[in-house]
Amino acid sequence: MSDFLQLIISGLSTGSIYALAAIGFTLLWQASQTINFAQGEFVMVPAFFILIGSRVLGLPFPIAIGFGLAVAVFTLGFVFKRLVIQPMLPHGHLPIVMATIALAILMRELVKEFYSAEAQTFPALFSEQTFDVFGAVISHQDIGNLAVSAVAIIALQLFLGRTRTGRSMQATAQNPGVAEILGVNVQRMVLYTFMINAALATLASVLISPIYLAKFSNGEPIGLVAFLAAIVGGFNQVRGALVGGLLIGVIDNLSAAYLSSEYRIAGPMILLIVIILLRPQGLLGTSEGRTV
Amino acid sequence: MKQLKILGLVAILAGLIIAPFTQATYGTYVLSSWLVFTVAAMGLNLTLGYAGQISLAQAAFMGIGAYSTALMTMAGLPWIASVVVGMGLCFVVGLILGYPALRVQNHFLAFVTLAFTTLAFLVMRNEEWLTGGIYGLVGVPRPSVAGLSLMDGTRYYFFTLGVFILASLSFWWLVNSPWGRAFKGLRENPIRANSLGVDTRLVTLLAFAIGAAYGGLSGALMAPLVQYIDPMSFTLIISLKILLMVVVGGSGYFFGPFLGAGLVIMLPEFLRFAEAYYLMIYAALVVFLMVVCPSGLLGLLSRGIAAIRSREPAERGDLKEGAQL
Amino acid sequence: MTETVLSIRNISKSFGGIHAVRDVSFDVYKGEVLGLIGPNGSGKSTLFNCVLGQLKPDAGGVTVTGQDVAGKRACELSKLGVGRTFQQLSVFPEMSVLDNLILAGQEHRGSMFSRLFGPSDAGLTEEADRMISFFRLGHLRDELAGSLSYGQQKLVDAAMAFMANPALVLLDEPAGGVNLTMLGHLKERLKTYNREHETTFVVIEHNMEFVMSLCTRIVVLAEGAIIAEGTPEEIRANQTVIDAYLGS
Amino acid sequence: MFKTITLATALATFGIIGAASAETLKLGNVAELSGPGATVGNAWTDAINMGVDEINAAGGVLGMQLEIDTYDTQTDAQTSRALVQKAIDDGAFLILGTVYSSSTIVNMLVTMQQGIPQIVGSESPSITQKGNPYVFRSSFGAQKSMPKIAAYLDEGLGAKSVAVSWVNNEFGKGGHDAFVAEMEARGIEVVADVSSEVGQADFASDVTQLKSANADAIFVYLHEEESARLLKELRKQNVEAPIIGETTLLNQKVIELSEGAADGIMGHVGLTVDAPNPEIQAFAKRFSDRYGYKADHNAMKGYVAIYTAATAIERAGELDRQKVADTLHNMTITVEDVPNILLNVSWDETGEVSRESFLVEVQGDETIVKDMLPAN
Repeated sequence: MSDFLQLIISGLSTGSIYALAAIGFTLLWQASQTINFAQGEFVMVPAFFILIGSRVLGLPFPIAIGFGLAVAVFTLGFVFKRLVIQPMLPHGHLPIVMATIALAILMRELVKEFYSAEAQTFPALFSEQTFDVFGAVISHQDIGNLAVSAVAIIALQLFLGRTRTGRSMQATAQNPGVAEILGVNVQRMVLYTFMINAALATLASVLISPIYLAKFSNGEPIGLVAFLAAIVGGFNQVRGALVGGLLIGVIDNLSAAYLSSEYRIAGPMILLIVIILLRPQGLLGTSEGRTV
Repeated sequence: MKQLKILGLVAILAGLIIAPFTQATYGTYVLSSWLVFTVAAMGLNLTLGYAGQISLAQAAFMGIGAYSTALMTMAGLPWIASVVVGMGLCFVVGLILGYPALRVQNHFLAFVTLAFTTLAFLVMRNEEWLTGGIYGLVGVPRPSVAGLSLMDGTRYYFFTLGVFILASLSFWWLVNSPWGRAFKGLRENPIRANSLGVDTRLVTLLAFAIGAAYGGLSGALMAPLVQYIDPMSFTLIISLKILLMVVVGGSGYFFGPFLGAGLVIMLPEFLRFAEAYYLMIYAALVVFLMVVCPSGLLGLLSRGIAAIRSREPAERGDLKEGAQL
Repeated sequence: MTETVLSIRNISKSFGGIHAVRDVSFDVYKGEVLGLIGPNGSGKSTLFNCVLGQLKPDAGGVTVTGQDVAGKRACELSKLGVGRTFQQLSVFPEMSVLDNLILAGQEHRGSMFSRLFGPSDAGLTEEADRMISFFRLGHLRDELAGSLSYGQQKLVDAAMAFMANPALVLLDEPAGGVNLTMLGHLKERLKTYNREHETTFVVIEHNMEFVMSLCTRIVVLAEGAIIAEGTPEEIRANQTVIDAYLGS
Repeated sequence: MFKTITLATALATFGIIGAASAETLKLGNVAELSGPGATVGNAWTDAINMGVDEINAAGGVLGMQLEIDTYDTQTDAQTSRALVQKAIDDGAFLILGTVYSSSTIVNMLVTMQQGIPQIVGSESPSITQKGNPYVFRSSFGAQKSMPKIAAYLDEGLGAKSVAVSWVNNEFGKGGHDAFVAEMEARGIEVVADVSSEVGQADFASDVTQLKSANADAIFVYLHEEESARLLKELRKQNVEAPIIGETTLLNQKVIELSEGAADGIMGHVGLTVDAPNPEIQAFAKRFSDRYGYKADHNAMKGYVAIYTAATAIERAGELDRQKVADTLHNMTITVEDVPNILLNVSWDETGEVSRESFLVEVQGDETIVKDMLPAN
């Protein structure tokens, strides 16, 4: 029983970080029909921006985080949207898929060549102290991860639902043509979405790197899980990605423990196939607002 | 124009026949692996380029073909029998994998096929009794033709070239037959195609199954080439590599995969001077290509040709009439 | 003019509580050009989709040349001799006009396998060329369909519907978005085709001018039921129709 | 047309394949310079380059200067196969590498068919069990180290049960199978057998399983970063059982990355820069002076590999590959003869290595050598 609880709690803690990556992923899809195959690398890279800030530039850690966030929002948000995605938008999905795959390789290689090929330790925001709950060990980090993710997601929901800019962004996602007529600057809203994605990725990076260590090759598994979470939860719902992330975190743990550690990833993969075939809009998603 | 094309083809063929004699063993090996990957990319070009169904499962089909060949030829059965079984198996699995495509499209389909590739990898790695597990199968024999052993690299190259030419000719036949037109119809406008009597359900499944069979053939050629197969050769990365070949070359163009596979396999050679940076340069080139020309290199070429043609000051009365309509 | 091509019998269809079509029956005879008109929301599209087998009526049935269309997929319907055009542009943009037309006919030639091993054009080039010159598209034969103007693409769309020599062609707002010169050309070609081949047409259209001058008979729907039926002249003079359109 | 040009360029490129000049002896180093194995392959390569410079400074081999060509496998087995062929085409007399077992097992077919001696850094048992007369290790295979660990578990700890965490690839599977066989032989029960993926980040579930097995000891056979992640999670979930490992677990990198979680782990290492031997200490210093980072066992493997190659060619006395391979079989190199071989070492007829090894324990950030185990 305590094992089961332990698996659930650990799964929720990492799942909440997956959710952050998955949410950015769904936001990009909604705003510009971009499937970002480099999403995992978007989570991997900010940790190195922060490390550059703290180790190379000698900034105190909290300021280094701010520095990393700014660099990430500029490069992974602004530059990525303007120079890479925008020119390809009129040409459908495939070129974007290929370009983001190549971009993922490029980012990995850049980090490896210009920072380090080796894993790096990364300071934790929360203490690694633990306490017991019914035999399961919970660390402050677990709680912190869940709390930070929850706050970020709630803030995002409020921003999208309660502010003028947020509503304009939603209008853009649902129907860019109509939004344009209503006087929304569609391109700017799409740009904001890309920047929010970069910010969420940075947050995920800060939370995940103390546990996973910062390494150039970390993007691949994280990206894969983000896709899974987004699809399972529903591509057009922020809430969906949250539920998807938590669910994948837990199912991954359970399938490793109770199915077979050799077939571990099969659990989430089979779930993915079943969801796509039976409920392609995802568990919480509604039928696609925009059909292509 | 047509003579020029035929002349070009003859020149390429002559080049391919002479090539191994100018090469050290390594060069011949690289050329052979280009041929093998082109066959796989050709198959994906049918599924994706002609029929418009994205698939990230091509490496898994190569795996099915390669394991069939390895297991059967190591048990003493002839290569040709293993090809029939391998391709047949891929065809059937391709039909099954095509079913999701009847329900979902685009990225959903990409993820279903991605999941399939991952599951196939897990089976290849974990089912040691059948596949040799992570160690794979070592010592896959190369076939003999008419009593002539193909253990020598150059001989096997010619064998591969022969199979490759047969595969290309069948592919040419297929995409230029009414079936090819039906595949394109499915890609361009499935609803319209259906209303014109094209059984889009069947055509979708066939596009997957035939593409998969080409993947199987490619695997059947690869196992004896490398003489060793292991699950790591059939992972998602390899699927993405094949996808890259198709898209970079020009998806939906007959020669797209030929060019794309050539680039993906040979470019690291050309960029060797860049040493540790070559993968970086390579990735940057792909991003750049996709940004400036999403239809791939052949798309760029045909756009160039069209631009030159339209500059010809031909007297085209039809343009006036066209403008009027 | 007695052979029944399309027979609609007591069709009813409702969505939730709304009766989109109630108890509609009429026949369409060989060689007729029947116009199906009505204000927005009158049930035209629902009826149209029932004929195409895309919606299953709650009651009643549709037969084409005596065969039930219920549950038939679009490609099977095509084999029964039903051709159609689409409201929105519906060509194969990255294929030449010629290939568009050959594709429109090839599935009606031989079996799947005989086509694979038969000639590349399924023996349809001549016929496609005839169709191309019939619609005066000769100069565009080898152009990509997607590069044509809107009106030209509408012509290709119509030409495709005829390639399989259908007994019945359903035209879904053929005039929508087409400029005046082109509209005249389209109407004239459709009339000529109808005369030469005795092909039966059912036309859904908003453009009254177009419908009145093309059709030989008109059925008017309002709120899911037939409110009038007759020649264009009779309909033009019918007070109920005028009221329905103006709204009462 | 474009294709023809591409092809012509390709042909031209391959055409320029030079032969080694008379005064130099060309060796090929095929290693993991990029991809997941980059850390490992770079340490291996750096040490080889250092060794080559030292050997050349001392007059070379048979009076010839060594020239080393390095090829990057991208940690991909098929690429490594092609590159071993390329190295041979380029005129390499002997091949060094690869380190990853999954690559070695593929590319050693090429050297076998063409009779080229190859010295590898891989530890998967299967490599020397395939009857390949041209493949030689520079550190021993898992089947050689596992008996030493088993003896320690049995006699040193008195363990009756053990839980195993291993990485499910060529490297981990080989070690796992050899370990489990030893456990069976000694009657120690394997109560939890948990595999993980290369690059796996989340070890919560693995640790929960290891913990709930309540074994007398936990044996870890993972790559460096995964080891660090596992150790952190083991500490987090308050696992008390002794943690035992083989070479990689006791790597300096693991100690550094696990930020204190490695304290108290024990294990067996074939090669360690922390060994008190003066030769090893001298090597470690030269290496860190030159490259600015601390050498690990992969660097030591590379260093031993290049000195093995040089010594074998010197002893064969002529540039005859068959003769070099024959010399290497049943050869012994002592530290008295070649100080930079670091430890006395001998090869058997399969190319397997025998050498003394160490029992170490991590205390704080230090690796302490507790015992020297004789060669087996």
